[in-house]
Amino acid sequence: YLASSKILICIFSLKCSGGLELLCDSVKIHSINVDLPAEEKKLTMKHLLAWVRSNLIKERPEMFMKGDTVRPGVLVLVNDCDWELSGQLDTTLEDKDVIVFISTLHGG
Amino acid sequence: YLASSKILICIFSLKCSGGLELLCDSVKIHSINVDLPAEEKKLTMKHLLAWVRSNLIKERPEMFMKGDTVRPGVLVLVNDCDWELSGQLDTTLEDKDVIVFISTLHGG
Amino acid sequence: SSEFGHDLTPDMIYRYSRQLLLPSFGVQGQSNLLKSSILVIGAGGLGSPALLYLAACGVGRLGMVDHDVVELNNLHRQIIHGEAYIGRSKVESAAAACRSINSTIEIMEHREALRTSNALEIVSKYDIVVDATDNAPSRYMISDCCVLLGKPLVSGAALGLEGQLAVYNYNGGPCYRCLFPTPPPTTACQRCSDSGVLGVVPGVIGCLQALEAIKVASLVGEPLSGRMLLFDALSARIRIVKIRGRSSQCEACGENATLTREEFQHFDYEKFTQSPLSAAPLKLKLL
Amino acid sequence: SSEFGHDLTPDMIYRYSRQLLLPSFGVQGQSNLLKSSILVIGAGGLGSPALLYLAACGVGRLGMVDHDVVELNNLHRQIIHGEAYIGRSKVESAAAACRSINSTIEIMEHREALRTSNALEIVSKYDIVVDATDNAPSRYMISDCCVLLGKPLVSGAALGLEGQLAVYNYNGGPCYRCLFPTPPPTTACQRCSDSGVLGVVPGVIGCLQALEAIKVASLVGEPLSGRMLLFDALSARIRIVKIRGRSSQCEACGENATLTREEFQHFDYEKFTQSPLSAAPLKLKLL
Ligand SMILES: [Zn+2]
Ligand SMILES: [Zn+2]
Repeated sequence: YLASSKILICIFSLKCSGGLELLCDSVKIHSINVDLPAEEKKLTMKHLLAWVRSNLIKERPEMFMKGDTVRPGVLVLVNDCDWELSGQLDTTLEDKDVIVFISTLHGG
Repeated sequence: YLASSKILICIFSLKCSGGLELLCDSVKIHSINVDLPAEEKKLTMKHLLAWVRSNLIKERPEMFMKGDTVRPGVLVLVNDCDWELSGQLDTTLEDKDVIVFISTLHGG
Repeated sequence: SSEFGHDLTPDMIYRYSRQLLLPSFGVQGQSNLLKSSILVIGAGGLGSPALLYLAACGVGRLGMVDHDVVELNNLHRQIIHGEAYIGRSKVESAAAACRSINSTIEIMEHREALRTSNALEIVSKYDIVVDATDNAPSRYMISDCCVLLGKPLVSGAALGLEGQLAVYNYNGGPCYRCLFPTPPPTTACQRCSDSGVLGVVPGVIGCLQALEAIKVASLVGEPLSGRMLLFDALSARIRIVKIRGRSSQCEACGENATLTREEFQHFDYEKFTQSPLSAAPLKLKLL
Repeated sequence: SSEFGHDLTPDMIYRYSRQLLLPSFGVQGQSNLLKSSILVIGAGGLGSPALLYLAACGVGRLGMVDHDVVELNNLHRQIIHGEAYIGRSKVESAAAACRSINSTIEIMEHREALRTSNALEIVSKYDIVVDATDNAPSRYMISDCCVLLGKPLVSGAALGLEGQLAVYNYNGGPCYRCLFPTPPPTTACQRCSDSGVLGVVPGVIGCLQALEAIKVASLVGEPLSGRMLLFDALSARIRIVKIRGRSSQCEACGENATLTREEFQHFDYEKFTQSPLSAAPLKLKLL
């Protein structure tokens, strides 16, 4: 099985909220390599979020996460589809999958 | 080698110009199966255009083609890239490639 | 003139001729539009282009709600208002602009804030609602109101250099609460008056809101229901993504939803979202 | 007020405060915008929102060219014009609307058709050109003129329920002729006056043209150069695709290009495209 997966991450509308500075310079797609926990066969969204939390978030994790999932008001898209349609935290990921995090906007 | 390739075709802005009625009800992506000439190893844009001309165009082919290529004012995109960047008629196609034909608009 | 299969007068035929010529819109689309009524909530950055295009294209009855007055620092993006209206009601200003473009449609002015006490009465007068507000409690309140009254909701948002657009509560699709059952923490919420916005960004989203409202009203095309448009102005990137369907657990529209008109009128949306319905004063320190 | 590192007056700071607050735009972006000049060619469906947003956001000098007069059948999409201006110059009407929104910028009126005889002189007065015209010969003429003068060109088009957008001749990118060296056959060309257009479609594209012009003028973000945006209103789909770079064979901008100002002034764009610069009368048979 894969020891590491190349995942593409794209952050929309979360830039100004802080906490994701590494990814925050633009909404361009960032390519990251995520190491798989040794005992696991597949990379899931649960692993990816844990990985993002420990590797990318420098401060104020509450702007992005709550418990082991994303905070209210953040939508997660796996290959342009709402993760509610693919099993949320249990969604399994493959090489080159594109994950988008969007924070809902209220401005007008 | 493949005897037939599944190609996705999308037509933008050519609908009202006639000649492509089969594809013209909307810009949704249409899936077609293109048979490969028996002596060839790969499907190219040249084959695809010839196939479109004989299988899809019912009337006024001059609205879409000129000689063995597209008429002036039509852009061809292979997987969202201008075919000038991939070799025009010599571009080789693979299963699930998305081909977009766009006619330039002048209105305003 | 029923012998021609339509109710358009010669003046209307001339005014809307370019839309009538369109095979996929045509006389039927225009007739549907002229019989429809649309309410735009908020006459600001999103509401400006939405109202202008809805008035111009021939929506039969166009309503607008806003309690605000025009300020100089609105004008960089709220193109429906001119300098001459500074200090006057945004609805008065927007209505005058819409009438000057199209005097043949009915324009309804609601110069008041939309609140739980008046929302049901105002919204019930229209077929379609356009949410062009700028804060979280309004968005939940408007969505709940549309669910209670069965009205499709065209929801847009813009902040900074980004925008979002979706059609809710349409044809069995999700409502705003299906997507966002829990309000975000207040620290994650920003509005234009706090954080800034490039003027043309709500312009793009407001035009797209008008388009979606026109499609729903005229019964032409596929509205953006079950999908969401994400716009990034800086890099000129647009994504249209698939979102979840109606949630059976949704407290507003789900199978066991208990939301009633009575409850709605007493629900405290500001407390629910921990965020005020009206904007805080601006803190800008350049001088 | 150079001690603050900018030339903005307190009135400007208040008017543009929401743009100044934006970290990625800010004082520098606004200063660049205020020092820039933009010419919009065509005050019709695309030009209406483009002009309103460019005036509102604070472009220092905003020019407009059009020889046409306002007609009732323009008003469904040309939201800068009101009924009171029917029969009067589009430029006069558009300039009045822009001034009413922002009296602090310079507005230049060119009440004439853009032709090879006046294009070089008019275009040379501006930093950036927005092509908001509606016909093929104008598009080739404007592109060639921009190549000769080294001006970036923000080109938009809309017809029916579709729109297109690209930035040409910018930063080493392609010009319009690199993409379309040969004009299409005349049977394949249509314009709004012949084929119809849903009013809000040029609205969306015109807003996006304003946005791209603002990005080029303020030196903020990535303009849509070497890319093209394709918009389908009916299905709410948008594609942004990669197009070819500058062509070494291009007759206008290529390595061996021979285009000179002298030749340009005598080039017959109507003959080249076999298409007239002004619109044919409308044939609409609903009655
Ligand atoms: Zn719901
Ligand atoms: Zn060129």
